[in-house]
Amino acid sequence: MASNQIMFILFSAMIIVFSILTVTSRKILRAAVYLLFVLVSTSGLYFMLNYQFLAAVQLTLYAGGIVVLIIFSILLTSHISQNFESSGWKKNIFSAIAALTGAILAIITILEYGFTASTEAAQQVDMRLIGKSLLSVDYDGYVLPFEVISILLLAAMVAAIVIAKKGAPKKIVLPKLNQE
Amino acid sequence: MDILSLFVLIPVLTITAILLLKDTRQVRLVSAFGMGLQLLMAAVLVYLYLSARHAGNIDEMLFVKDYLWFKSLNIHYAVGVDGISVAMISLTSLVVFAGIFASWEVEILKKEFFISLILLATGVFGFFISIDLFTMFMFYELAVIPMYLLIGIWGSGPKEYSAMKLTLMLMGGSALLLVGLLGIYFNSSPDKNQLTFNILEISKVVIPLPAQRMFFPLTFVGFGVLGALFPFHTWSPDGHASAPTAVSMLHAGVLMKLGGYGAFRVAIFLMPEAAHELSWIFIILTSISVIYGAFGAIAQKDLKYINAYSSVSHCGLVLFAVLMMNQTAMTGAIIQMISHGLMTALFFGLIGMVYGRTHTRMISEMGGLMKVIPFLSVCYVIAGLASLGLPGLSGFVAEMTIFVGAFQHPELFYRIVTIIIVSSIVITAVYILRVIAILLLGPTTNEHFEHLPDAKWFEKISVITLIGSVAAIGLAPFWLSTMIGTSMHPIIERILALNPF
Amino acid sequence: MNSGIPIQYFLILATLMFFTGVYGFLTRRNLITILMSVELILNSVNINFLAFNRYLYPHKLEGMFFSLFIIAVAAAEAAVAIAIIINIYRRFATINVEEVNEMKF
Amino acid sequence: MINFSYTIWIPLLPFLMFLLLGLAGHKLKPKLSGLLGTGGLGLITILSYVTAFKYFFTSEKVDGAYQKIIASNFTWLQFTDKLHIDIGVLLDPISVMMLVVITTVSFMVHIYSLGYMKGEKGFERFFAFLSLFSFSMLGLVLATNIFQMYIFWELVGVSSFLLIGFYYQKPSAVRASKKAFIVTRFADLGFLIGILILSFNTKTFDFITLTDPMGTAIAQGGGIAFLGLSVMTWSMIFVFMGGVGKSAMFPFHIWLPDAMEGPTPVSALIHAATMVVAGVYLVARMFPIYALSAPVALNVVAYVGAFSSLFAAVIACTQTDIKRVLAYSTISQIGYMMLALGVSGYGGHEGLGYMASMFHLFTHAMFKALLFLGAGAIIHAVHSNYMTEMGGLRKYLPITHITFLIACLTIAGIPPLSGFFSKDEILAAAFHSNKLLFAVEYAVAGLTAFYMFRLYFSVFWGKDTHYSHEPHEAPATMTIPLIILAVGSVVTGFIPFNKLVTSDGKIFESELELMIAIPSVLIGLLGIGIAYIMYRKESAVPDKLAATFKYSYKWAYNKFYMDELYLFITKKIIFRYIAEPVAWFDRHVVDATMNAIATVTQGVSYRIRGFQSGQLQKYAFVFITGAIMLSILFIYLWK
Repeated sequence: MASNQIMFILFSAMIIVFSILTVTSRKILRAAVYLLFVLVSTSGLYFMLNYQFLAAVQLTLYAGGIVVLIIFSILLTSHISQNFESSGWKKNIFSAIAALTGAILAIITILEYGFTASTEAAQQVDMRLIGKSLLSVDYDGYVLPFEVISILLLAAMVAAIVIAKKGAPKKIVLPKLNQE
Repeated sequence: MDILSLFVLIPVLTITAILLLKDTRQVRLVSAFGMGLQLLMAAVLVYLYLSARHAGNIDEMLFVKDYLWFKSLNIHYAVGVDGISVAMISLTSLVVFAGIFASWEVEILKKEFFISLILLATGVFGFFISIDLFTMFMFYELAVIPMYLLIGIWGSGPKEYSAMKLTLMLMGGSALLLVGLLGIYFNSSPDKNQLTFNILEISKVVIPLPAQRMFFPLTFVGFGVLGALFPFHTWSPDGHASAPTAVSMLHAGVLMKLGGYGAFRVAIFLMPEAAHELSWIFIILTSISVIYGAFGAIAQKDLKYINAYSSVSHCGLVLFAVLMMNQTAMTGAIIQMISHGLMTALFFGLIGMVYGRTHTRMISEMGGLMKVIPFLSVCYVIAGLASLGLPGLSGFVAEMTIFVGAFQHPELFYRIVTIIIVSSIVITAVYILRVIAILLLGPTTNEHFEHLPDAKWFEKISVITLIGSVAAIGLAPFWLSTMIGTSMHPIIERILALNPF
Repeated sequence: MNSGIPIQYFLILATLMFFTGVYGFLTRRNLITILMSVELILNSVNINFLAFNRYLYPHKLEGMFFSLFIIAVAAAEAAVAIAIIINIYRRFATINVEEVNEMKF
Repeated sequence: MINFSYTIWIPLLPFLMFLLLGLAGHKLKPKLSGLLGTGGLGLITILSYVTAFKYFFTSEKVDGAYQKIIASNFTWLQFTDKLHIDIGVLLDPISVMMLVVITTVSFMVHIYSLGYMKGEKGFERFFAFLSLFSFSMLGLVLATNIFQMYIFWELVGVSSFLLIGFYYQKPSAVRASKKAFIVTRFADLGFLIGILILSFNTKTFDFITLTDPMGTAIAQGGGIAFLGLSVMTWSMIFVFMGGVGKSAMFPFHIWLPDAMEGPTPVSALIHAATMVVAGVYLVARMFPIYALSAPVALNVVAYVGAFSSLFAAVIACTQTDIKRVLAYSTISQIGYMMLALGVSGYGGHEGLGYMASMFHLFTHAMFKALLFLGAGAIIHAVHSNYMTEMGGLRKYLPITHITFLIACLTIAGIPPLSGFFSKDEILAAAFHSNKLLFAVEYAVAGLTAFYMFRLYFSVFWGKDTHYSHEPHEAPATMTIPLIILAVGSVVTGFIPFNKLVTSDGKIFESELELMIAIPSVLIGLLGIGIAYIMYRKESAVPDKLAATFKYSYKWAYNKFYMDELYLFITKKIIFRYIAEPVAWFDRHVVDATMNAIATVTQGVSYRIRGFQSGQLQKYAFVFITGAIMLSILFIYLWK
């Protein structure tokens, strides 16, 4: 068994175990930490796939940024020690069945499909190439999505401020449906 | 710019002008001006049409203009008129013109009222000039929708209920109609060429009989709902009773004619075989409409209800005549549409004016109005006499053309039904005279009515326009009958050529 | 680095992660944990993209860039979602999704 | 060939007068509008006389027969190639005769009305309506085709409606006008159906083509049978139905007595002399078809006429309203005319009945108009319609008295007054054809003399009644027409109708048949005698008789309850059991079905709105399950 296979098994095991823990843990802060583990393990997978830049982004943005954001919001909205009341067993079982069915279906499909690995030479992904592609207007260029995403981020920032801005929430009067 | 598109353009420009106005008092003047221009255009159109015909132009449709609109579905904005559409356009411009004056004293939301009213008129004009099924349908919908607002906002009585009912039933009809029209479209080219919505092109091909059997009833009933075909007529009494005066006038006078015209121009013209095969069903339904509507009118107590049922009866006659599928009866159907349009607009206009004075429409609460408001009463009597088919007024011409035409049908069944239909003239006389006797004649029952003012100038304009037209058709029917008849001729030829019965 | 590991392994891993996220989305009541489930789902999709890119089209970069943009969108989404969650918390004093149900008939 | 094209002005002039008076009448002085109307009518009276003179004495005859002349004609409305309504003027003996009758009586009535209606509100309206009526009636008689006749038939109906309801604030007048219109309208329905059947089979409306004895219409029409009778018979029966309605024959007679609510000159013009004989004119117009192609229909005409004349005469004996007596007498006399047509044959001496009928129409117009105008003068003086409130008026109204007496003698058939001649011809025609009908008419002649002199004696003789104010003779505008008409009643009997108006246009010989004439005069005298005994002086005889024949008197007095029967049919059956159920059905079945569809839709949507629970996770669950299901469906099941 090659070392990379061992690493893959390790990362996979971490991802699966911590994912399950994330969605089942009764303590919310723990769930957030489990999520962090999942994200870090994922970035490990990216390294394995030779996408170092993306792995770095994953670590900084996801693990560093989003998880911290989530933890902040948890602190703002709940007590750390607060246990979740467990949701109804019916709901859990049906959701589990749905998820399992979906998973089995997808796995069967994956296994049935014959993937033929490409024989082309792999392109070396270095920072220069990424930078050029992002700012290129050629066939392989991504300047339009790049710009769009920048506007999106700006909009998200503005929106986040506006939505979360303090101010007396307006009482919304719902129109009563006319029964007759 | 072609002359026909002006008929859509002028109302649209009028609406724009109204929108730009600041002073709401000028709204009605602008509307009256716009619709007066429209009336003038109608006169010009009649003149141009007749002179073109006189010059020997024997095309089926004149002034045809065709602009491609949606290429992928081959939808065109295509307009063209023959004598029938010219007649209907003249009717519409007369009624709209009279309607503007009848609603001279709308109190609330003047601007919006006139905009909706003219929008409705736009739809009607567009419908009559279109020769593309899709454009036709679009204008049809455009005419139906403003009705909801007009009744729902400016109406009286249970107006929300009536507006909702009317709109829903007409929309239901539209749904059937849309299926029918699409059915025609997808069968418009049996040899798999380009499909088309153009009526003239479709009329040149024979739609396969199974498709006709399926889509003829849909199309006919779809238009029939608007033409108050039994049993889809119940929107009519409630809708008319709640609608404001001008809207009743336009609705009964013009909008209901869309049903008859569409049934004739689309259902029968494009699918004559199925029409011939299935006509007996609809003949029975329309004869029920005629007799039943008349009897229904006898028992009513509200003036508008009486007139609404009378409209059911008269519009039933239109559909009945259309189904007879011979030249005389179909010509009669068109004359009946015009005659009934003018007459019923006159009726509703007068009812509105009486209601504006007495504040009741219950005939039992009124009496002896002849002495108090002689002008309106005399006009009401004239309208009544026109409605019961007095010679010299338009109703007689229309009814007789229908009766004589229908009775020429070679099959005995149709002739017997015609005799049953003819008996409606007596029932009509009964309910018309009942109203006149109770409402206008006899002693004045209520002392509050002793000092009612008679018609004002704008009311007189409205009423005289309509009475003048009714009398003109009644006294000299030959030009109208000839104009319609010559246009009817190629249509009948085609129906008979496809369908030798 | 990835020799000897068939593509199916990555895909199955991503599938399992995806449906774990789905399960979480369906069962957790706390809006923040729901958000976390969504992050799981997004991550699994990223893994898919990268695996496909690496194994099937190694000479191209589409998968990578797609992932990159997904991460950026996820960041934006998280920011807005958290803002909404905080707002909901102020409005309803809870972030239990079952109690936030005014958008009904 | 003489040019008759000016005759189009005969109907047109009153029409213009109607438009003038109708539109601008309220701006003119009442007197001026009255004079305008009268003057216009005077003009066309002259025109008519000229036309009559030219037609009968100077127009050329072909084969010894008067020709039918189309003086003018234009197409008014085209139906098909062959069927079209024309408006035109057809001159033949009967239409020219009717011209004379109508214009004479109408002119007299116009003059009379100048006095009678003086000071009434709506004076100009009255003259406008009179002009409208004259126009319609003239158009009717001059019609060149059956559809033109139908048009004017409707128009006279409506002018009659307008004139009966002239006092529109009087409920009884309103009711009467409504009744008249609806009853005749119902009969017109039959007329229209008859026209439709006729035109379907003959493909023409034109009178000349239709009534040509050698023509195709008559030849082919008898062939096709339906329910045992030929199509032509059916159509003629239907057409006759129109005549029954307009001429107030049984069973459509009920509107005529009520129509007396109108002003008296109107009753004289429309409901005695002209409009009500339109039915007779119609049958006469279509006579060749009746006689040659539809003898069954002609029999129907005869029996309806005979029954109506008897029926009405019996009722007339019991009525107390003088105008109603005259109305029933009109029905009875028109019955005579119908009967005469019914027993007539076509051509030569066979056509005696036809000639007699037209003769009687002519004389009847004179004396009945006279009677009504006389009655008008009486009512004008006494302000009452009831003969129980009158008596001894001969002292106050000398001119009216004399002229009324002449009219009564005329209608009773006393020689040498005109009624004697015409009635005698009718009796002779009936005698040669059908003895039963002859016997009926014989009895009716006696009854007529009786009820007319009952009226005469109780009004002018009888008890001396005290009047609240002294009755006075009418003004000259009213008495002059009386005198002219009285002269007419005397002299018209000597007009040789057998040389002028005959069924086939040719002259035939007829002479007074003494065997029939003498008994008819005797029975007339008998009737007068009985009336003299009973009503000359106040006497108890009538009451005793009434008491003896209590039930039959009561039935006759109540007009055999025909009105009640009709009321029952219209109010109860049509209104209560058809119209109201239809209205109910419409609201509660048809409309309710539509509303039910709406209600069901609404109910269903209330039921299913629970799906929209607001539970985010439920939506997500449904979405994911759905997506998985669809995947399974498309991957494994939908191959």
